[in-house]
Amino acid sequence: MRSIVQQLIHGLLLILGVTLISFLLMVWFGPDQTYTLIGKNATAAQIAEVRHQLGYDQPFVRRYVDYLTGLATLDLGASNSSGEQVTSILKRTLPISLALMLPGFIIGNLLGMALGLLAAFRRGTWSDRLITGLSVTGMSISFLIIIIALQVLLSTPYGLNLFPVRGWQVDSISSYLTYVTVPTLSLILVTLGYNTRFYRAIFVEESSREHIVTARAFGASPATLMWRHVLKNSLVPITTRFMFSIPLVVISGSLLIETYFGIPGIGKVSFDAITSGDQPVLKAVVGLTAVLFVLIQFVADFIYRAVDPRIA
Amino acid sequence: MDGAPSNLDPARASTIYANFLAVNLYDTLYRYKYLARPYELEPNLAESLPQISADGLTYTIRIKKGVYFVDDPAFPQGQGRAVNAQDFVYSLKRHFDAKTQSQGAWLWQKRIVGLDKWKENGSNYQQEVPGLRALDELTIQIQLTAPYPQLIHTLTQGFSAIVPREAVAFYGKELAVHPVGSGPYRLLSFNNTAAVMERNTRFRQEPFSLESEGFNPNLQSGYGLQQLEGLVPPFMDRVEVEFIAEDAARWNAFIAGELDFVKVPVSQFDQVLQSRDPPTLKPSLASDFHLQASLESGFVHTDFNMADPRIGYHPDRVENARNKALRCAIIKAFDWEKRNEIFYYGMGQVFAGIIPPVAPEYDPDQNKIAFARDLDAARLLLQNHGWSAENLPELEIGFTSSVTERLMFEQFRSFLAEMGYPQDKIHPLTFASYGDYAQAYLNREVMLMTIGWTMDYPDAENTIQLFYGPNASPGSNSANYNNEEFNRLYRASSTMQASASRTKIYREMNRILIDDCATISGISRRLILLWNRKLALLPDRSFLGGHFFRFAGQRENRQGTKN
Amino acid sequence: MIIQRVLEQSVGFLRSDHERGTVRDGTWSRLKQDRTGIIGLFIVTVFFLISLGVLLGFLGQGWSAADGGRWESASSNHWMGTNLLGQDIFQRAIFSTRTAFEIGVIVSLLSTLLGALLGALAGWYNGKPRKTWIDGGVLWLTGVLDSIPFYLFVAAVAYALQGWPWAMHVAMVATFWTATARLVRAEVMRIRSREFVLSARTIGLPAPLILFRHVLPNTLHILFVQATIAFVAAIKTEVILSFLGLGVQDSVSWGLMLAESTQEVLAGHFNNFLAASLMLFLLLLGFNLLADALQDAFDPRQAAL
Amino acid sequence: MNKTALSVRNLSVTLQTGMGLARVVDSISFSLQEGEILGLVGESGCGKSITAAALMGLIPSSAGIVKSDQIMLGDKNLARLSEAGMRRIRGNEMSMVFQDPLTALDPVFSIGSQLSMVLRRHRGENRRQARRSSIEMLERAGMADSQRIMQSYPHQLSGGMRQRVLIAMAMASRPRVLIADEPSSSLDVSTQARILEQFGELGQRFGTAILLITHDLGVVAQVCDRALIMYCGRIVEEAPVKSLYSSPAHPYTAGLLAAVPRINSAGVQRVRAIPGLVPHPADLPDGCHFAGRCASADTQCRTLVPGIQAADGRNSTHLQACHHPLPSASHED
Repeated sequence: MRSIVQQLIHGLLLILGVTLISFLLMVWFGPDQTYTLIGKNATAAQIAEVRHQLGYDQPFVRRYVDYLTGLATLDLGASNSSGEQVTSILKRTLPISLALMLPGFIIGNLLGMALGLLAAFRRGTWSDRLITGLSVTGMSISFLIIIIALQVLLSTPYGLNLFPVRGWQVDSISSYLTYVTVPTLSLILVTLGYNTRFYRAIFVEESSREHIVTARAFGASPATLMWRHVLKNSLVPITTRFMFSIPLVVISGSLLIETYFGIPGIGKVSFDAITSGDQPVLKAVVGLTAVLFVLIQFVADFIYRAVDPRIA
Repeated sequence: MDGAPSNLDPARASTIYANFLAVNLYDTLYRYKYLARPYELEPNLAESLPQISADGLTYTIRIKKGVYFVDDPAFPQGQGRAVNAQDFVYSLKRHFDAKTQSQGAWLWQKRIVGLDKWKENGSNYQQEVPGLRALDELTIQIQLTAPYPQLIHTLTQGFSAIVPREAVAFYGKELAVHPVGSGPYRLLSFNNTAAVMERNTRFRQEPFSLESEGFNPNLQSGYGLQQLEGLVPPFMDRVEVEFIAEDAARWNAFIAGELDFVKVPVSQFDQVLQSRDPPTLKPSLASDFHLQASLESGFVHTDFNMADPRIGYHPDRVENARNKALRCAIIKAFDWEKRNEIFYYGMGQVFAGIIPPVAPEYDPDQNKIAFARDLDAARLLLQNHGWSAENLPELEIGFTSSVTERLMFEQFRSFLAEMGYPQDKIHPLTFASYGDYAQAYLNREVMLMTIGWTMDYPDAENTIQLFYGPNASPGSNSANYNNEEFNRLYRASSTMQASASRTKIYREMNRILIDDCATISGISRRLILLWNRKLALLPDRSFLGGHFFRFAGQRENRQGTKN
Repeated sequence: MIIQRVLEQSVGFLRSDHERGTVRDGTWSRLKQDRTGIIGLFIVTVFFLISLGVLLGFLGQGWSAADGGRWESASSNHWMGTNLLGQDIFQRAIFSTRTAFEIGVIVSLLSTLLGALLGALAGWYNGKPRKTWIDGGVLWLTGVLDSIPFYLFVAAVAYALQGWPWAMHVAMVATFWTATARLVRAEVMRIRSREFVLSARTIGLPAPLILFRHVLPNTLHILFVQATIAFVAAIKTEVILSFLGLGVQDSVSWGLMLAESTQEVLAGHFNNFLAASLMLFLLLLGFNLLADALQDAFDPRQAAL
Repeated sequence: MNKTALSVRNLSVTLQTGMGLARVVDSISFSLQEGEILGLVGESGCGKSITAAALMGLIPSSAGIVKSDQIMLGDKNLARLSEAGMRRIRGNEMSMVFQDPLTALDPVFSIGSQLSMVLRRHRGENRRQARRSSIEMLERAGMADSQRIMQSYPHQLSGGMRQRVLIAMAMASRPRVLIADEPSSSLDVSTQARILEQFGELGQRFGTAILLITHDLGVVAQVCDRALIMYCGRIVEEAPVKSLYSSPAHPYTAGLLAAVPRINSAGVQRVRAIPGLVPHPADLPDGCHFAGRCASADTQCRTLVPGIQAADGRNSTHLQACHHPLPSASHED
């Protein structure tokens, strides 16, 4: 009970910090949208007018507090550039980002786990060396390179020319597949190296524990060792990685993929919001990410307790 | 389309992209004829061209009867009601209501009697504006403070499109994504990558007539336009507009057959063109596509910030002269030919000054020396005014950091380097977003700024005002150029109707500006448009704007077109 | 003089300290045995020499001269052809090595130092049983920074520091230090309970002295590895930022070249892309291999697994 | 009752170490009688634990090579057995107790499940049966509230408790042979004593033969019937505990004994440590590996490997491997 209260406080402090820092960066020092909103031949008076409507003339504290209250009451306001309600923007874009990123994210992790398990299991053999070698290679290729290469290879006349170059005109499973394939592949390729490596390290660590030897000494089969003892003991680090990369993948990862492939997801929206200084959108995205993080911490903590008796 | 509108509210339709859609979703009083070149005005929602009083101050316009807004929840029982004169009055007033965040108000500022005053009094729509009244259901009357020959042109733009007050009341800010108009199309869906429009079934029935649209059989046959004669626009049931800013991506989408109409990115010109002059298509494409190469209705120029004593006006007469020499040298060192070759595939049109080729007042036989490169002359100028590698000022060249802008900067730097300007004295002043760039130069903080200007109407007044002293920043005169003679001539010409004598004045102003070396100018980019031969269409990216959508027909029965 | 003796003793403890994970003679020999590690080291050294050559003005000086035609293909005077402006792609790729090292060194150095400092303070003043505000503060800050979407944060910083050429560096340092801090904190907490530290404390040596003379040196192994990792991350991030137009301002970099290439490849001009991505890949590979080797060398137990 | 439970012929283990191949166990042979407790004694690093691992077949082929003429467990020759076959042996006919009870149990499974897992594996019992018999076992191992222990997780038990659990686990399927690798060295003295007693009882009750691996001659004296002295992978002396203590034949054994502090009429004796260090298994000296540290070593010792033989003047089961064995103590008095 006490720990839950502590967590709540901790979570609130976190949200406070995230919002404060990002508010400072993205709003206070962030780009000024006034000049994209004024028309040709604007007069000083009109400029002042726009600034006032954007609330730029308010003092820092006032604006920050408004932000927090807005966040707390889920009243996120409307985009400055399009005038669309931020909530409806999120409703529109978030599903797209999820549909876009989740397949790659999940496949990437599962594949990484599988390879990591294989490598850990065949520790020291050629297959282990091959896998680790490949993962290092993978880690050394820039995201951008992978995207460009895949696009050229899969979506242009210079390559197989199988998929649309960009965009997101999804109205059916088939169209979904055609649009999601290349981004998903890039995402997998980009993360696979890191995942494999990470999971291998964990499995190796766990499978080299004393109690594994004991289990063997009591006749446990390799399968039992891996699936029962190693996997269950690895659950904590695995959940941690899995859970905490969700928000980052959905925002940071989608940001690049979506700007490159021109997909109207949360990532593109928030990047456009940065470049155009569309603060209501920015504030919403960042604020909600922070909240998401806190929630995830709760869930993760819950899972820890479930899988590891030592965490009371 | 090569860019995305952020906003479909006509009052904020400042980009050509927004304008493109606005004029299809909303009605404007006037438009330009589909086919007539040079451009001719044609009544759109208006019944006929306005009656203008002798003193040129009073415009009386009647609008067509029985025009309806599209059905929308904004209206009682969701029934679109008839459009009336009050709607126009209201729509123009909106620009003078701070809440609207209008980007087009400048077109009518201080032009219409009482309108600015109305704003000062708090934009109360109950209040009448003496200069902007609806005489009856269908009659509009506009009173000008001074003759404003360009007024009727402004009434062709998306800015002047007619918005029902119910929609504003109903959607508020969200009007930007829920357009409610009386245009040929209505919106199905809109986001930052695509807009889908369908035929507005209640759009007024006006059969298409080649003759009245100014059809020119010699030049415009072969596009299948004739077969549309007598049919009722809009011919398309459904139009999808995809916003693809990235050139290569847009082109590949087109090649992949995802688009029927595209603006060819410069990087693809050599893949597309058989010959540059006259522009002809590669045979492989010619079988499927039509080509049209036209100049943009605007130009790109790089201004010196005249308010900056390091390069512009200087209180001290000698220094002032030296700065001018420096500017002129830089202009002479600028290799327009190469710029054009590299970035516009040699197909842009370079010209001297600020009257671009598309403007009726353009002087086709102006002397080419004014923009020919002459390094020796440039070096000599520097020498004579005591400029040397040591004492040349640090140059800061502003641009928004995109790949192309950066390359342009590097090229510019190499031009100056060839003149002997030390490379390490030329710095980029990059801005991550256009907003910040604009903010900087509108606050006169940028030494050299490159600006693209899209003309609002076919009248060089629209570009000349860019250097009218009183328009200095934050006005559109971002060079902060200020020349008494120039200003006097501008004032004189501003109230004149188009005429040979006015053209003469325009050209005189152009000469003054060139002599003062206030701007490195300029080039009008060539737009190469490709569209599927299945379409019966003759597109236009300049003044006609999106108005041509309604005339896009198809030669075979094939639903929908993508742009 | 008694103090004197005990002090020697405590330093003696330090010398005789053979806990795993401290820099010691064995490291180098183990490193030498690691073939891939040597390869990595070799690659990195080569690139470093290149960047040195650029810095001293032997190499890649012609990176900005636009003396070729547009998109010339490889030839004797343009080894990797030219870009849109007719600039020599090979020269640009070479010159970019310097840019990469500039960014990599600055970012990895600063972020690692910052991480070490804050991490060490947090770990030292973690002060069981009662926590101190220092530890709490550092933990909070790392938590906060880690929960802001990375690119969003970096982009935001880059914007906030408009046009300032170091914006990118600041942004990266501000985010990269947290990982190091966490590790160092843990390590310091481990070390501070070891007897040589205890003895040093019992004789009342000033905390800072102990921390920086005796404790931090024992975290060097972490710092080395983290530095290499930060280096890799920095270079990779530069690429993305340059693509987004927030990266290198007044120079050329592989990121910028790749950004250029995004528009060219689809038109069938691959030189920019190939040159940049090849160099980038090799350097990153070198560093990753080196990082692994270091990790193993410092941490034989893990390596043995 | 004098049936042989386990007999080992020429068991050798070669491992890949940082300094190259090392023969850490060098063709050792010994046998183990039912109900007997045999001590395997030596300094750390002499190959005791490796021997144990090798017997259990726990040394992965990637780590090292295990060779032997035969390892007879009853009538089965483990040397010829496949991995799958070994799995059926491990924890069943031959099981093992480890040094550190803290890490030897899987932290994320309850004691109960870990115990019954073994039973279900080897005795094919279902959940309920396995659970019941586990409880029995814990009680037999002298643990009062076995119910609670079944549900509790390793980290909730004391070291001694855990070790008892492990022993219970090891005895679960009444093995012929139990290998105990330093079972008590990580425990405090009193627990140690109790654990060792437990071994004694087990030996008696089930006739299980126990191979007790330790570095502590005190422990050996306390519980073992016979002892093997191991040095650098070789067995240097094998004898009944009495005879070994009364008159060690190998100088190394003597050295070990001398290093054990004991109190007798003459009061506290000063401990004499063996000079020098144990050589690294990768570069062992030729001949007798102990020669380097031996006072009476000569050229023969440095060249010729001493064979194991009866130590003269002592009972026939006392064997030793030294060119210059110490005179039997019995002659002197």
